[in-house]
Amino acid sequence: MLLHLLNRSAASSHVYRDALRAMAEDDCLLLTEDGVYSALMPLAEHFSAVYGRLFALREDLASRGLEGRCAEQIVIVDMEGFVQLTEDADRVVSWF
Amino acid sequence: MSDRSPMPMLVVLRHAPHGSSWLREGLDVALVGAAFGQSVTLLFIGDGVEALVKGQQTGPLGQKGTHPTLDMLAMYDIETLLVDAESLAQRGLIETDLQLPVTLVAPERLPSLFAHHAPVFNF
Amino acid sequence: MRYALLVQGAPYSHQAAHSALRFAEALIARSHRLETVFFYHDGVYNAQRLATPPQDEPQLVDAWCRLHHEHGTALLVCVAAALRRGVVDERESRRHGKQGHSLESPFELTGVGQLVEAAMTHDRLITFSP
Amino acid sequence: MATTTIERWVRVEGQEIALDPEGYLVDMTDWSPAVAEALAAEEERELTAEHWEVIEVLRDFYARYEMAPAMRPLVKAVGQALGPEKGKSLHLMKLFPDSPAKAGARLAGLPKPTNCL
Repeated sequence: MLLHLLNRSAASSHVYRDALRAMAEDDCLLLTEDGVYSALMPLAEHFSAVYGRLFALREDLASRGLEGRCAEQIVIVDMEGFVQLTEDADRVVSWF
Repeated sequence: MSDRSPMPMLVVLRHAPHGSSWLREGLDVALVGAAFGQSVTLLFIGDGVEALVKGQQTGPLGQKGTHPTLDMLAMYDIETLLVDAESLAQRGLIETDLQLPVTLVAPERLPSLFAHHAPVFNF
Repeated sequence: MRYALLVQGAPYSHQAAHSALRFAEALIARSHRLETVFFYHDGVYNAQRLATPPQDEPQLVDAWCRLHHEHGTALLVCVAAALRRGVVDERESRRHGKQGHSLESPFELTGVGQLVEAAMTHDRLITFSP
Repeated sequence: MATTTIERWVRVEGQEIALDPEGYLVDMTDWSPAVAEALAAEEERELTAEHWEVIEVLRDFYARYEMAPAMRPLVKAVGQALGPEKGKSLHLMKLFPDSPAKAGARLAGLPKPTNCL
Protein backbone atom coordinates (compact mmCIF):
# COMPACT_ATOMS: atom_id res chain seq x y z
CA MET A 1 0.00 0.00 0.00
CA LEU A 2 1.27 3.46 -0.91
CA LEU A 3 0.36 6.75 0.73
CA HIS A 4 -0.09 9.67 -1.66
CA LEU A 5 0.19 13.26 -0.46
CA LEU A 6 -1.54 16.07 -2.33
CA ASN A 7 -0.97 19.74 -1.49
CA ARG A 8 -2.89 21.43 -4.32
CA SER A 9 -6.53 22.40 -4.40
CA ALA A 10 -8.63 20.68 -7.06
CA ALA A 11 -10.05 24.13 -7.83
CA SER A 12 -6.73 25.44 -9.08
CA SER A 13 -4.64 22.47 -10.23
CA HIS A 14 -5.30 19.31 -12.22
CA VAL A 15 -2.53 17.38 -10.53
CA TYR A 16 -5.13 15.57 -8.42
CA ARG A 17 -6.24 13.74 -11.57
CA ASP A 18 -2.80 12.24 -12.11
CA ALA A 19 -2.55 11.37 -8.44
CA LEU A 20 -5.88 9.54 -8.54
CA ARG A 21 -4.94 7.67 -11.70
CA ALA A 22 -1.69 6.52 -10.10
CA MET A 23 -3.45 5.13 -7.02
CA ALA A 24 -3.90 1.39 -6.59
CA GLU A 25 -7.06 0.00 -5.01
CA ASP A 26 -5.72 -0.01 -1.47
CA ASP A 27 -3.61 3.18 -1.66
CA CYS A 28 -4.49 6.10 0.62
CA LEU A 29 -4.57 9.82 -0.14
CA LEU A 30 -3.83 12.54 2.41
CA LEU A 31 -4.72 16.16 1.63
CA THR A 32 -2.26 18.62 3.14
CA GLU A 33 -1.51 22.35 2.87
CA ASP A 34 -3.63 23.88 0.06
CA GLY A 35 -4.82 20.35 -0.74
CA VAL A 36 -7.28 20.61 2.16
CA TYR A 37 -9.41 23.09 0.20
CA SER A 38 -10.64 19.98 -1.61
CA ALA A 39 -11.93 18.53 1.64
CA LEU A 40 -15.18 20.52 1.31
CA MET A 41 -18.12 19.79 -0.97
CA PRO A 42 -18.42 20.15 -3.87
CA LEU A 43 -14.67 19.83 -4.54
CA ALA A 44 -14.50 16.67 -2.45
CA GLU A 45 -16.67 14.93 -5.05
CA HIS A 46 -13.65 14.76 -7.35
CA PHE A 47 -12.26 12.22 -4.90
CA SER A 48 -15.31 9.96 -4.70
CA ALA A 49 -13.30 7.05 -6.13
CA VAL A 50 -11.15 6.97 -3.00
CA TYR A 51 -13.73 7.65 -0.28
CA GLY A 52 -12.79 5.58 2.74
CA ARG A 53 -9.10 6.03 1.94
CA LEU A 54 -9.20 9.82 1.85
CA PHE A 55 -7.68 11.85 4.69
CA ALA A 56 -7.10 15.53 5.43
CA LEU A 57 -4.64 17.09 7.86
CA ARG A 58 -6.34 18.77 10.78
CA GLU A 59 -3.89 21.61 11.38
CA ASP A 60 -4.00 22.69 7.74
CA LEU A 61 -7.81 22.71 7.86
CA ALA A 62 -7.82 24.65 11.14
CA SER A 63 -5.38 27.32 9.98
CA ARG A 64 -7.54 27.89 6.90
CA GLY A 65 -10.77 28.15 8.89
CA LEU A 66 -12.16 24.96 7.40
CA GLU A 67 -12.29 22.60 10.36
CA GLY A 68 -15.86 21.50 10.93
CA ARG A 69 -16.83 22.17 7.32
CA CYS A 70 -15.22 19.04 5.86
CA ALA A 71 -17.20 16.54 3.80
CA GLU A 72 -18.22 13.64 6.02
CA GLN A 73 -16.52 11.12 3.69
CA ILE A 74 -13.13 12.48 4.71
CA VAL A 75 -11.18 11.26 7.70
CA ILE A 76 -9.43 14.05 9.57
CA VAL A 77 -6.02 13.20 11.05
CA ASP A 78 -3.57 15.20 13.14
CA MET A 79 0.22 15.23 12.64
CA GLU A 80 0.55 12.03 14.64
CA GLY A 81 -2.02 10.44 12.36
CA PHE A 82 0.01 11.61 9.37
CA VAL A 83 3.07 9.83 10.78
CA GLN A 84 0.96 6.72 11.42
CA LEU A 85 -0.21 6.70 7.81
CA THR A 86 3.42 6.77 6.66
CA GLU A 87 4.20 3.88 9.01
CA ASP A 88 1.46 1.77 7.47
CA ALA A 89 2.39 2.56 3.85
CA ASP A 90 5.29 0.88 2.03
CA ARG A 91 6.21 4.16 0.38
CA VAL A 92 4.99 7.73 0.20
CA VAL A 93 4.51 9.64 -3.06
CA SER A 94 4.05 13.44 -3.03
CA TRP A 95 2.01 15.28 -5.67
CA PHE A 96 2.52 19.03 -5.90
CA MET B 1 26.33 2.40 -4.04
CA SER B 2 26.23 0.26 -0.95
CA ASP B 3 22.62 -0.89 -1.00
CA ARG B 4 21.34 -1.45 -4.47
CA SER B 5 17.58 -1.55 -4.55
CA PRO B 6 16.15 -4.85 -5.80
CA MET B 7 13.46 -2.92 -7.67
CA PRO B 8 14.21 -0.36 -10.36
CA MET B 9 14.02 3.28 -9.34
CA LEU B 10 11.17 5.39 -10.76
CA VAL B 11 11.61 9.07 -11.58
CA VAL B 12 8.29 10.71 -12.43
CA LEU B 13 8.64 13.86 -14.52
CA ARG B 14 5.51 16.04 -14.35
CA HIS B 15 6.79 19.47 -15.33
CA ALA B 16 7.38 21.05 -18.73
CA PRO B 17 10.81 22.31 -19.80
CA HIS B 18 11.94 25.97 -19.54
CA GLY B 19 9.18 27.23 -17.22
CA SER B 20 10.80 25.86 -14.07
CA SER B 21 13.80 23.79 -13.01
CA TRP B 22 11.75 20.77 -11.89
CA LEU B 23 12.35 18.81 -15.08
CA ARG B 24 16.10 19.47 -15.06
CA GLU B 25 16.46 18.64 -11.38
CA GLY B 26 14.35 15.51 -11.76
CA LEU B 27 16.52 14.35 -14.65
CA ASP B 28 19.61 14.99 -12.50
CA VAL B 29 18.28 12.55 -9.90
CA ALA B 30 17.74 9.95 -12.64
CA LEU B 31 21.25 10.47 -14.03
CA VAL B 32 22.88 10.17 -10.62
CA GLY B 33 20.90 7.02 -9.83
CA ALA B 34 22.03 5.50 -13.12
CA ALA B 35 25.63 6.63 -12.61
CA PHE B 36 25.52 4.64 -9.36
CA GLY B 37 24.46 1.53 -11.21
CA GLN B 38 20.79 1.66 -10.26
CA SER B 39 18.31 0.61 -12.91
CA VAL B 40 16.12 3.65 -13.66
CA THR B 41 12.66 3.99 -15.25
CA LEU B 42 11.39 7.41 -16.34
CA LEU B 43 7.68 8.17 -16.43
CA PHE B 44 6.54 11.32 -18.25
CA ILE B 45 3.09 12.33 -17.10
CA GLY B 46 1.03 15.54 -17.04
CA ASP B 47 2.99 18.51 -18.40
CA GLY B 48 6.09 16.30 -18.22
CA VAL B 49 5.22 14.88 -21.65
CA GLU B 50 6.07 18.32 -23.12
CA ALA B 51 9.71 17.53 -22.31
CA LEU B 52 9.78 15.09 -25.22
CA VAL B 53 8.36 17.33 -27.93
CA LYS B 54 10.62 17.63 -31.00
CA GLY B 55 12.19 20.88 -32.13
CA GLN B 56 12.99 22.46 -28.77
CA GLN B 57 15.67 25.10 -28.50
CA THR B 58 17.74 27.06 -26.08
CA GLY B 59 15.61 29.67 -24.29
CA PRO B 60 16.11 33.44 -24.11
CA LEU B 61 19.34 34.64 -22.44
CA GLY B 62 20.88 31.31 -23.41
CA GLN B 63 18.76 29.35 -20.92
CA LYS B 64 19.74 25.74 -21.46
CA GLY B 65 17.07 23.33 -22.60
CA THR B 66 16.63 19.77 -21.38
CA HIS B 67 16.33 18.18 -24.83
CA PRO B 68 20.08 17.42 -25.10
CA THR B 69 19.88 15.73 -21.69
CA LEU B 70 17.12 13.45 -22.99
CA ASP B 71 19.35 12.45 -25.91
CA MET B 72 22.06 11.66 -23.35
CA LEU B 73 19.94 9.22 -21.31
CA ALA B 74 21.07 6.24 -23.39
CA MET B 75 24.70 7.02 -22.45
CA TYR B 76 23.65 6.53 -18.82
CA ASP B 77 21.87 3.27 -19.78
CA ILE B 78 18.48 4.80 -19.02
CA GLU B 79 16.40 3.11 -21.68
CA THR B 80 12.94 2.70 -20.18
CA LEU B 81 11.07 5.87 -21.12
CA LEU B 82 7.39 5.55 -20.32
CA VAL B 83 4.81 8.11 -21.40
CA ASP B 84 1.32 8.35 -19.96
CA ALA B 85 -0.88 7.94 -23.03
CA GLU B 86 -3.69 10.02 -21.58
CA SER B 87 -1.46 13.03 -20.82
CA LEU B 88 -0.17 12.91 -24.38
CA ALA B 89 -3.66 12.76 -25.89
CA GLN B 90 -4.94 15.56 -23.62
CA ARG B 91 -2.26 17.84 -25.08
CA GLY B 92 -2.99 17.03 -28.71
CA LEU B 93 0.28 15.16 -29.15
CA ILE B 94 1.05 11.80 -30.74
CA GLU B 95 4.09 9.55 -30.55
CA THR B 96 5.66 10.90 -33.75
CA ASP B 97 5.76 14.38 -32.18
CA LEU B 98 8.35 13.09 -29.70
CA GLN B 99 12.13 13.26 -30.07
CA LEU B 100 12.82 9.75 -28.71
CA PRO B 101 11.22 6.32 -28.98
CA VAL B 102 9.03 5.78 -25.92
CA THR B 103 6.61 3.23 -24.55
CA LEU B 104 3.05 4.45 -24.06
CA VAL B 105 1.43 3.45 -20.80
CA ALA B 106 -2.29 2.82 -20.60
CA PRO B 107 -4.03 4.37 -17.57
CA GLU B 108 -4.77 1.02 -15.90
CA ARG B 109 -1.06 0.23 -15.77
CA LEU B 110 -0.10 3.32 -13.76
CA PRO B 111 -0.84 1.95 -10.26
CA SER B 112 1.28 -1.15 -10.76
CA LEU B 113 4.16 1.00 -12.00
CA PHE B 114 4.18 2.90 -8.72
CA ALA B 115 3.81 -0.34 -6.77
CA HIS B 116 6.71 -2.10 -8.49
CA HIS B 117 9.39 0.56 -8.33
CA ALA B 118 11.44 1.74 -5.36
CA PRO B 119 12.45 4.35 -4.63
CA VAL B 120 9.92 6.60 -6.36
CA PHE B 121 10.89 10.25 -6.95
CA ASN B 122 8.06 12.49 -8.08
CA PHE B 123 9.14 15.75 -9.74
CA MET C 1 11.75 3.29 11.81
CA ARG C 2 14.46 5.27 10.09
CA TYR C 3 13.10 8.29 8.23
CA ALA C 4 14.53 10.63 5.61
CA LEU C 5 12.83 13.83 4.46
CA LEU C 6 13.28 15.58 1.13
CA VAL C 7 12.58 19.32 1.42
CA GLN C 8 12.21 21.28 -1.82
CA GLY C 9 10.54 24.51 -0.74
CA ALA C 10 12.19 27.74 0.40
CA PRO C 11 11.29 28.81 3.92
CA TYR C 12 8.82 31.71 4.20
CA SER C 13 7.85 31.38 0.50
CA HIS C 14 5.92 28.13 0.77
CA GLN C 15 4.56 25.92 3.50
CA ALA C 16 6.68 22.91 2.48
CA ALA C 17 9.62 23.47 4.86
CA HIS C 18 7.27 24.33 7.73
CA SER C 19 5.24 21.16 7.12
CA ALA C 20 8.45 19.13 6.99
CA LEU C 21 9.54 20.46 10.38
CA ARG C 22 6.17 19.73 11.95
CA PHE C 23 6.31 16.23 10.51
CA ALA C 24 9.87 15.82 11.81
CA GLU C 25 8.79 16.69 15.36
CA ALA C 26 5.82 14.35 15.13
CA LEU C 27 7.79 11.36 13.90
CA ILE C 28 10.40 11.83 16.63
CA ALA C 29 7.59 12.02 19.18
CA ARG C 30 6.49 8.59 17.96
CA SER C 31 9.99 7.25 18.70
CA HIS C 32 11.16 7.02 15.11
CA ARG C 33 14.59 8.21 14.06
CA LEU C 34 14.98 11.12 11.68
CA GLU C 35 18.39 10.35 10.23
CA THR C 36 18.53 12.56 7.15
CA VAL C 37 16.95 15.68 5.77
CA PHE C 38 17.95 16.35 2.16
CA PHE C 39 17.42 19.85 0.74
CA TYR C 40 16.93 20.14 -3.02
CA HIS C 41 15.46 22.65 -5.50
CA ASP C 42 14.52 25.85 -3.57
CA GLY C 43 14.78 23.85 -0.34
CA VAL C 44 18.49 24.73 -0.29
CA TYR C 45 17.51 28.19 1.02
CA ASN C 46 16.73 26.52 4.35
CA ALA C 47 20.50 26.38 4.87
CA GLN C 48 21.03 30.15 4.44
CA ARG C 49 22.86 31.35 7.53
CA LEU C 50 22.03 34.99 6.79
CA ALA C 51 18.26 34.42 6.90
CA THR C 52 16.83 37.04 9.27
CA PRO C 53 13.11 36.55 9.88
CA PRO C 54 11.31 38.88 12.33
CA GLN C 55 11.46 37.72 15.98
CA ASP C 56 7.78 36.81 16.07
CA GLU C 57 8.03 34.30 13.21
CA PRO C 58 9.32 30.72 13.27
CA GLN C 59 13.12 30.54 13.13
CA LEU C 60 13.43 27.74 10.60
CA VAL C 61 17.21 27.62 10.26
CA ASP C 62 17.55 27.34 14.05
CA ALA C 63 14.89 24.64 14.13
CA TRP C 64 16.77 22.49 11.59
CA CYS C 65 20.00 22.96 13.52
CA ARG C 66 18.27 21.89 16.70
CA LEU C 67 17.20 18.63 15.03
CA HIS C 68 20.83 17.99 14.20
CA HIS C 69 22.10 18.76 17.71
CA GLU C 70 19.37 16.94 19.63
CA HIS C 71 18.73 13.98 17.35
CA GLY C 72 21.84 13.67 15.20
CA THR C 73 19.88 14.35 12.00
CA ALA C 74 22.18 14.89 9.01
CA LEU C 75 21.26 18.09 7.13
CA LEU C 76 22.36 17.47 3.54
CA VAL C 77 22.16 20.15 0.86
CA CYS C 78 22.49 19.39 -2.85
CA VAL C 79 25.68 21.15 -3.93
CA ALA C 80 24.60 21.77 -7.54
CA ALA C 81 21.23 23.26 -6.54
CA ALA C 82 22.87 25.29 -3.75
CA LEU C 83 25.71 26.78 -5.79
CA ARG C 84 23.32 28.07 -8.45
CA ARG C 85 21.29 29.79 -5.73
CA GLY C 86 24.21 31.32 -3.83
CA VAL C 87 24.27 28.92 -0.90
CA VAL C 88 27.97 28.08 -0.55
CA ASP C 89 30.22 26.80 2.20
CA GLU C 90 33.80 27.93 2.80
CA ARG C 91 35.31 25.20 0.65
CA GLU C 92 33.13 25.88 -2.40
CA SER C 93 33.63 29.60 -1.91
CA ARG C 94 37.38 29.05 -2.14
CA ARG C 95 37.01 26.66 -5.10
CA HIS C 96 35.13 29.30 -7.05
CA GLY C 97 37.07 32.31 -5.83
CA LYS C 98 34.09 33.94 -4.09
CA GLN C 99 34.03 36.30 -1.13
CA GLY C 100 32.37 34.92 1.99
CA HIS C 101 30.09 31.97 2.49
CA SER C 102 26.42 31.56 3.29
CA LEU C 103 25.85 27.97 4.42
CA GLU C 104 24.89 27.56 8.05
CA SER C 105 26.75 24.88 9.94
CA PRO C 106 25.92 21.97 10.52
CA PHE C 107 24.26 21.84 7.09
CA GLU C 108 26.60 20.08 4.63
CA LEU C 109 26.90 20.40 0.87
CA THR C 110 26.69 17.02 -0.80
CA GLY C 111 25.74 15.30 -4.06
CA VAL C 112 22.35 14.08 -5.25
CA GLY C 113 23.85 10.62 -4.81
CA GLN C 114 23.25 11.02 -1.08
CA LEU C 115 19.54 11.50 -1.78
CA VAL C 116 19.37 8.33 -3.85
CA GLU C 117 21.32 6.52 -1.16
CA ALA C 118 19.04 7.85 1.59
CA ALA C 119 15.99 6.66 -0.33
CA MET C 120 17.43 3.16 -0.46
CA THR C 121 18.85 2.86 3.04
CA HIS C 122 16.04 4.44 5.10
CA ASP C 123 12.68 2.85 5.83
CA ARG C 124 10.74 5.90 4.65
CA LEU C 125 11.42 8.95 2.47
CA ILE C 126 8.80 11.70 2.64
CA THR C 127 8.91 14.59 0.18
CA PHE C 128 7.76 18.13 1.04
CA SER C 129 7.52 20.32 -2.05
CA PRO C 130 6.20 23.78 -2.79
CA MET D 1 29.99 33.28 -19.28
CA ALA D 2 32.37 34.17 -16.48
CA THR D 3 30.52 32.78 -13.50
CA THR D 4 33.72 32.20 -11.63
CA THR D 5 36.25 34.65 -10.31
CA ILE D 6 39.57 34.91 -12.10
CA GLU D 7 42.35 33.65 -9.85
CA ARG D 8 45.28 33.76 -12.25
CA TRP D 9 46.31 33.77 -15.88
CA VAL D 10 48.23 31.40 -18.08
CA ARG D 11 50.05 32.68 -21.16
CA VAL D 12 49.30 30.71 -24.33
CA GLU D 13 50.61 31.84 -27.72
CA GLY D 14 50.89 35.44 -26.59
CA GLN D 15 47.40 35.53 -25.04
CA GLU D 16 46.49 35.65 -21.37
CA ILE D 17 43.94 32.92 -20.54
CA ALA D 18 41.97 33.39 -17.31
CA LEU D 19 41.80 30.47 -14.87
CA ASP D 20 39.72 29.90 -11.75
CA PRO D 21 41.23 28.84 -8.39
CA GLU D 22 41.31 25.20 -9.48
CA GLY D 23 42.80 25.85 -12.89
CA TYR D 24 39.59 25.53 -14.94
CA LEU D 25 38.96 27.99 -17.75
CA VAL D 26 36.86 30.96 -16.64
CA ASP D 27 35.64 31.45 -20.22
CA MET D 28 34.99 28.19 -22.04
CA THR D 29 35.42 29.84 -25.44
CA ASP D 30 39.10 30.41 -24.64
CA TRP D 31 39.80 26.74 -25.27
CA SER D 32 42.17 25.64 -28.01
CA PRO D 33 44.50 22.65 -28.34
CA ALA D 34 47.36 24.93 -27.30
CA VAL D 35 45.44 25.87 -24.13
CA ALA D 36 44.98 22.16 -23.36
CA GLU D 37 48.75 21.65 -23.77
CA ALA D 38 49.44 24.54 -21.41
CA LEU D 39 46.99 23.22 -18.79
CA ALA D 40 48.54 19.75 -19.05
CA ALA D 41 52.04 21.19 -18.71
CA GLU D 42 50.96 22.83 -15.41
CA GLU D 43 50.16 19.34 -14.13
CA GLU D 44 53.45 18.06 -15.54
CA ARG D 45 51.48 15.92 -17.92
CA GLU D 46 52.46 15.35 -21.53
CA LEU D 47 49.47 14.92 -23.84
CA THR D 48 49.92 11.83 -25.99
CA ALA D 49 47.76 10.77 -28.94
CA GLU D 50 45.80 8.61 -26.49
CA HIS D 51 45.05 11.66 -24.32
CA TRP D 52 43.98 13.65 -27.33
CA GLU D 53 41.47 11.09 -28.55
CA VAL D 54 39.80 11.08 -25.12
CA ILE D 55 39.77 14.89 -25.05
CA GLU D 56 38.03 14.78 -28.43
CA VAL D 57 35.44 12.34 -27.05
CA LEU D 58 34.83 14.68 -24.10
CA ARG D 59 34.37 17.70 -26.34
CA ASP D 60 32.05 15.80 -28.67
CA PHE D 61 30.03 14.60 -25.67
CA TYR D 62 29.62 18.15 -24.42
CA ALA D 63 28.76 19.49 -27.88
CA ARG D 64 25.99 16.89 -28.25
CA TYR D 65 24.56 16.78 -24.77
CA GLU D 66 25.59 20.14 -23.20
CA MET D 67 26.79 18.32 -20.12
CA ALA D 68 30.13 16.88 -19.09
CA PRO D 69 29.91 13.11 -18.55
CA ALA D 70 30.26 11.30 -15.24
CA MET D 71 32.70 8.38 -15.25
CA ARG D 72 30.24 5.70 -16.40
CA PRO D 73 28.93 7.46 -19.51
CA LEU D 74 32.47 8.65 -20.29
CA VAL D 75 33.63 5.04 -20.39
CA LYS D 76 30.69 4.21 -22.65
CA ALA D 77 31.35 7.16 -24.97
CA VAL D 78 35.04 6.28 -25.25
CA GLY D 79 34.10 2.67 -26.01
CA GLN D 80 31.72 3.75 -28.75
CA ALA D 81 34.19 6.16 -30.33
CA LEU D 82 37.49 4.34 -29.87
CA GLY D 83 36.54 0.70 -29.52
CA PRO D 84 35.93 -1.65 -26.59
CA GLU D 85 39.65 -1.96 -25.75
CA LYS D 86 39.76 1.70 -24.74
CA GLY D 87 36.26 1.87 -23.33
CA LYS D 88 37.44 0.72 -19.93
CA SER D 89 37.82 2.75 -16.76
CA LEU D 90 41.30 1.24 -16.32
CA HIS D 91 42.46 2.83 -19.57
CA LEU D 92 41.05 6.21 -18.53
CA MET D 93 42.53 5.98 -15.03
CA LYS D 94 45.94 5.35 -16.59
CA LEU D 95 45.66 8.42 -18.78
CA PHE D 96 44.13 10.71 -16.14
CA PRO D 97 45.06 9.46 -12.66
CA ASP D 98 42.89 10.66 -9.76
CA SER D 99 39.64 11.46 -11.51
CA PRO D 100 39.34 11.07 -15.31
CA ALA D 101 35.99 12.86 -15.48
CA LYS D 102 37.31 15.92 -13.60
CA ALA D 103 40.84 16.08 -14.97
CA GLY D 104 39.55 15.39 -18.47
CA ALA D 105 36.92 18.13 -18.20
CA ARG D 106 39.60 20.64 -17.23
CA LEU D 107 41.86 19.79 -20.16
CA ALA D 108 38.94 19.63 -22.62
CA GLY D 109 37.72 23.06 -21.51
CA LEU D 110 34.34 21.85 -20.22
CA PRO D 111 32.46 23.47 -17.31
CA LYS D 112 33.80 22.61 -13.91
CA PRO D 113 31.96 19.56 -12.47
CA THR D 114 29.70 20.45 -9.54
CA ASN D 115 30.94 17.71 -7.18
CA CYS D 116 27.51 16.19 -7.63
CA LEU D 117 28.36 12.50 -7.47
